[in-house]
Amino acid sequence: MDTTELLKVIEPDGATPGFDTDLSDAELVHCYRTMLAVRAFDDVCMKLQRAGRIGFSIPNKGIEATQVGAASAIDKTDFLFPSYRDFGMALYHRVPPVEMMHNMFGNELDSAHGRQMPVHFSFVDPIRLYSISSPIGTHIPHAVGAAHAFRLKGEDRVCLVSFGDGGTSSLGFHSGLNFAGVWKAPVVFLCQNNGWAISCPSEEQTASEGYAIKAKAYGMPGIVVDGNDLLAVRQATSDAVARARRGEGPTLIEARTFRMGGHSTSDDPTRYVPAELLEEWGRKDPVTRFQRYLEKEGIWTAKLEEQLTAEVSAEINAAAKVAEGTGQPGLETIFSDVYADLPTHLRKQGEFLFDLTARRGDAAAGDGAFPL
Amino acid sequence: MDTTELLKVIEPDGATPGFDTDLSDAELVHCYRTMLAVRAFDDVCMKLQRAGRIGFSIPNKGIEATQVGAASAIDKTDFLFPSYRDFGMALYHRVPPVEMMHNMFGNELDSAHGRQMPVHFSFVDPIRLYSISSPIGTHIPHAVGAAHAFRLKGEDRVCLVSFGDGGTSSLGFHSGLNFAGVWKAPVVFLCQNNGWAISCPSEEQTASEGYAIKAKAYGMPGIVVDGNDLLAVRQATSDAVARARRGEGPTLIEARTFRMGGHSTSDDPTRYVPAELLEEWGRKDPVTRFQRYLEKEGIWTAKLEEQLTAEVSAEINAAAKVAEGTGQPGLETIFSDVYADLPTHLRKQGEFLFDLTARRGDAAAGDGAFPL
Amino acid sequence: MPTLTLLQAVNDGLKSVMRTDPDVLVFGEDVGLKGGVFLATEGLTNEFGKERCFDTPLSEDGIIGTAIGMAMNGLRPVAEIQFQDFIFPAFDQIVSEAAKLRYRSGGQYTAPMVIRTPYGGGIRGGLYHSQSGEAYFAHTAGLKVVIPSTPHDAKGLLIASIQDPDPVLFMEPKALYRSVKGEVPEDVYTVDLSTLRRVREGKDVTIFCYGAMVPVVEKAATQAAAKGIECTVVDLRTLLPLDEDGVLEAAKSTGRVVVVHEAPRFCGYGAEISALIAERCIEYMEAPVKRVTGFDTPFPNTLEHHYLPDDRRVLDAIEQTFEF
Amino acid sequence: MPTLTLLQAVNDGLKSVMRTDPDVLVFGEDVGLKGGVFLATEGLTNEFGKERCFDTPLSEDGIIGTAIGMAMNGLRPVAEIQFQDFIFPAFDQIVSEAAKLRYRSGGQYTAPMVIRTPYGGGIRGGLYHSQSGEAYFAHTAGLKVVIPSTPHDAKGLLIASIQDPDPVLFMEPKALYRSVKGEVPEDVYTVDLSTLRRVREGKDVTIFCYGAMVPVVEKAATQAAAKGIECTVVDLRTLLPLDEDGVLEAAKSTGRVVVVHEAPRFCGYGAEISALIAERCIEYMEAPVKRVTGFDTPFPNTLEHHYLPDDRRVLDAIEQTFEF
Ligand SMILES: Cc1ncc(C[n+]2csc(CCOP(=O)(O)OP(=O)(O)O)c2C)c(N)n1
Ligand SMILES: Cc1ncc(C[n+]2csc(CCOP(=O)(O)OP(=O)(O)O)c2C)c(N)n1
Ligand SMILES: [Mg+2]
Ligand SMILES: [Mg+2]
Repeated sequence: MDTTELLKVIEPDGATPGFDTDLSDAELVHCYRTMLAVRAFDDVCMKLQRAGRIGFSIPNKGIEATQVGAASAIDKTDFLFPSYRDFGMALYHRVPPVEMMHNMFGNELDSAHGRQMPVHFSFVDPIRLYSISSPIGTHIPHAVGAAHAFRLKGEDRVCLVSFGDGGTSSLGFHSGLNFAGVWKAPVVFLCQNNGWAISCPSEEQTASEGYAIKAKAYGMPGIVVDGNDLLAVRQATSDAVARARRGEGPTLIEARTFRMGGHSTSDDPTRYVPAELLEEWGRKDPVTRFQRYLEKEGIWTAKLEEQLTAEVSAEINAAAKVAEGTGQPGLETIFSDVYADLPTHLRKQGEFLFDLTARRGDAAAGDGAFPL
Repeated sequence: MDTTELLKVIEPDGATPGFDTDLSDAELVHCYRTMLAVRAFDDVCMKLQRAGRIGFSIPNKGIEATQVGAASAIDKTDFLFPSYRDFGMALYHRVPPVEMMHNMFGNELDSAHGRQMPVHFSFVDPIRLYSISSPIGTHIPHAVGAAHAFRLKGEDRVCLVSFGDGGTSSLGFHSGLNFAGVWKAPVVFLCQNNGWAISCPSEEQTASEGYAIKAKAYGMPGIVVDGNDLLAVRQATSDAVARARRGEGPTLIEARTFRMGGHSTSDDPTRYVPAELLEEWGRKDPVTRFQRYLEKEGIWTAKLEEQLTAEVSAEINAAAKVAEGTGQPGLETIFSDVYADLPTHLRKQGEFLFDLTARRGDAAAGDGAFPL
Repeated sequence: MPTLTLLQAVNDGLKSVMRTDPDVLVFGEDVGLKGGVFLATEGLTNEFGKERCFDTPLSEDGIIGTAIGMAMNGLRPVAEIQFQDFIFPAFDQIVSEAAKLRYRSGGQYTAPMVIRTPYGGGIRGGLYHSQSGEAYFAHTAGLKVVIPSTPHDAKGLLIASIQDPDPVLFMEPKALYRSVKGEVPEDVYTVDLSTLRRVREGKDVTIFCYGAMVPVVEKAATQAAAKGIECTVVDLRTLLPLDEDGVLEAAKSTGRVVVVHEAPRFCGYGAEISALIAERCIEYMEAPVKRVTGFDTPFPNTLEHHYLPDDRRVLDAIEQTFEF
Repeated sequence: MPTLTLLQAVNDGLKSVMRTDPDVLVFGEDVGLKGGVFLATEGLTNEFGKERCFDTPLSEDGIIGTAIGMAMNGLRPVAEIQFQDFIFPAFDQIVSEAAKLRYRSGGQYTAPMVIRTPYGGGIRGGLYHSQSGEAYFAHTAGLKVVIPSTPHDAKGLLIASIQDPDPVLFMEPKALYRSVKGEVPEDVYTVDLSTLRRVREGKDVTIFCYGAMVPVVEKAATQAAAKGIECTVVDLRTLLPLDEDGVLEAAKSTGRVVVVHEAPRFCGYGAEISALIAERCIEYMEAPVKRVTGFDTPFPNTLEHHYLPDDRRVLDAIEQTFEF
């Protein structure tokens, strides 16, 4: 399969003529529930940010089907390299929302000890979800190296790495895909073409006809898929994952979707996103589309909707409450994890800071002794 | 024109069925003479290097038709961004060999004042030939920026930028071609696929089917041309230049050729180049091929050959002699041209060095006063 | 004279010079319609059109690489790097190319261009929206490095940088973008590069600082004055080429020196100031040359207020230096 | 014990560790069949196969980026950058990624890897085959920076670097590749990182240096001894994290210090040594802390012998420091 024709499974009305899913009803519901959870997580974060209780968030609205469809195609033993706009990948693989919320608040239970901005998650359990970095595209060669390591070590695992349309202009895209092609590394590249890199539209990002075609520069198949169609994204990703597992090398998937919010909570998209486009894509909402499909399949009911919505909303609100109530990281976290062992100069700097805050009577200083 | 089929004009026997050149006889002879000059320049440099009289050179053997064919397609008012393996581009545009030799010896008449290694030329006259940099690919976005400047300033000029197969993996290739595509910049990208990046063969450089196809990633035409066929390279480059002048944007040309020597005078290619390949490509020698063509056209005669060979050999040997006899750059050239004006700290450092060498009785010190 | 924030002064500087010099153009990620993520380029596309202020693809390497090509062809590009943290993909283009072009071509090709970029902490940006990378660039011969700390200097130094024949890295202290205000002349004017600004005169301790640390140091100096310690405060404002004589003179005048920056200490810019003093006027020193800096760690998020030097830390250093 | 050149010691170090640890692998441009442009990796592909020593496409960004991915998955990559001058396309991967991964993930992901690269002048390499970029990296928290100057240290430090849990930049002084020889144990051994080597003891002047400058300094110290000036010579050998206490102790023991490196002076690594002294033991200093370094210019070609510090320049500084 190597096509520039858009892969699509679910019709606007929810029909899937000629398509048979391999997902059980329970799995389909989990997909749907995850999309609802993304939306709920998004909403809660927006509100927290507007209220000044967290510093920043990244809206995921409109991209849920891409995130969940792709994540559903990989196993727990595989390795996920998401972008910052990929709440659904973590939630699909059952990362507890409270763990994500700890990061949003940068508190002492945050796996990164509050060192990173919100939405820069890092997990090893229940799935290896790679520590998200702000610089665009740098994680792409990491995924390739990890995949190559799997091959060299004879492990049957693959990497799924996700990035935006803007990410294709990055250096990591070029070197990552090129190396993956030469090494036939078991990695799947997911380009989430959501129409924008902050305010830069696709036609100012590149002159190529879409993004999948860039695969040709690296000798790998390029697939275009309807990013608002969960089953299509899952299908394309599953095929690519299978290909990778068979040792046939990498695939580039372009999921065409649309960012229905601002780039981040700091962004005002009305300055540059034409209202018509928003309207057009609003009619293609990925959650509604999947809901219609589930309804057609006899799975969705109003009651199920009510139940799932209540569940995710309760879970995520509770998560936010717990995370907000959790203390700040200790001062020593400024100095730990720079190296495996604490070098002398950092020990001295830490002692200095502990001493200073103790003299100031700052509560964060702990008991006055630098604990590292 | 956008093809992955190899563009070829001159048959092995010199015939050019159905092709009519726009070059006059004198111009054809100039092309041929330039190829002979490249070979002579190469030979002289090899001998100088082996004798320890210069430090380094880069063999050009096998690539002459690509260099000269491409250079012949641009005007003196255009802007050349060559690689270090492009002697023929300078020679075609009548850069005096002695100017090039000044660089090979790094003497005081070298336009770069002996600051660069040999083969890192820089000229503004008789053509703008951009200062060659060692880091691979960095000059590609420079050419794009220059071309964009031409467009913004309404100047009818184009840039021709040349790089190797290895150069396509560089960051500058990715960003340069991507920006050029979006800006429709009047620039022609010439990838000289000579089979090797030092010891790395093409199949370990990229998994793509050749290099021209990489153009698709940037929304521009990609052309493959027989790099040992001067007329074919000229044709492809002329077409691309015409396209650029018409405002239709950039083109990527892949010239397929073969490096018939080592990467440089420091390299021993027998470690990695299969002998069969060398033999095979030896039979496709670009100079012989063009000579047969000229013969078929009734231009080449044994006498012409003798005359041209004698001319270029005399000229280049004389150039080497003059350059070798020219003095070393003055000490002040260590400090000048870092900035337009000499800052205080560099003035002090210069004075220190002048004082030191004067105390040592070092001749290079000049009259003892730091002249900047 | 209008009173502007530092951010408005940058915007005004760009507009003023673009009005008088048609060769000046501005580009980078989101600098067009959006006006830049901090709005430093707001209104430029509207006033000067898409040919003179435009967005680029997401590649810092491409932004700087193409700027070099434009600069050598008669344009005066002002390239924006959205956050200084994202300048590193362009490190090769800056350090290997822009900085060395004049030298390696014997002056045949040059790159008169400005790279504008917001730097520093104070916005809860964590590892990658807070860094101060000046030391990486100040070690690079051929480059100029400029950091303003007042609206007046921001505009004057920016225009001087744009008119300079060499490549200039112009780092804007984002923490001061909206927090400092000052009078800014409306016309085109320049503040000479490689000159210091003596912010405050005092006989006891000399403090060297720049950018976002200047107001912090000023605050500490005021507190010190209340305790009877009179500080000379020097805003370096051009880090490379540095006015070394001015630095030595200011150091000698008190014999006691504190150097302040928010970047990590080890091999930071402050080390050069200390080294200059240790090399050229150590015999005047009556106390150790102290550095007050960020810690030698990546930049944290939640605890950034502990990471960043504040007036208390500076005051501590002043007192220790004074009492030594 | 065999006598090896520094280059052979590097080669031997790689082979020894690859024989005992199957997770170690070597890659980079031309490291395979060709054995590297300096032959540091000669014979590795033959002995260990193409899966453990292989060539890569021409992208330093890709080399370091993929090495990080391998390192976090149980391998111990040793990536070669052909010349340190060509490391800058990978600057972002090194500074933003390898150095910060442990910190930003709270230790969940780490990058135990080595970047080997030849650095420095002395081969008539001009601007781009001669640079000494240690200061760019020593300012980067999370990274270790190691530079050997003897065959014994080259092997021992290289193996220690490969076994280290953090990313190490291992810079090899190419000028010494074939010019220094010494006894090198055949087995696997390590030289601890963050330890100094005291090359020579003397009561008058302390000289700090590393890499290719060590033999130059030794020569100058011998000449100084002939003039009655006894020098302590310290080979720093791990630049980050530095053994600061060892530096201070050696500085205090003579009260007179010269710092030598071939990189440009301004914001060079020597500035940190001077600054440490100015901050932590200035009261012991009886003379200015002198720096003998490359000039603040790009690296020239024909005149490189004037650019590079030589024994004469070091001796001058020793004498001036002694006589101050
Ligand atoms: C190297 C780098 N340059 C600039 C930025 C600032 N920035 C953050 S997100 C972004 C746009 C990314 O667009 P895209 O890749 O399409 O992802 P999306 O946000 O649309 O999901 C930019 C320019 C960055 N993070 N890293
Ligand atoms: C960024 C960078 N990395 C590595 C090198 C070392 N190097 C010099 S030439 C070369 C191979 C270039 O191959 P190619 O682009 O095919 O050009 P060719 O020499 O074949 O003409 C390499 C790796 C370099 N100059 N720059
Ligand atoms: Mg996008
Ligand atoms: Mg090649």
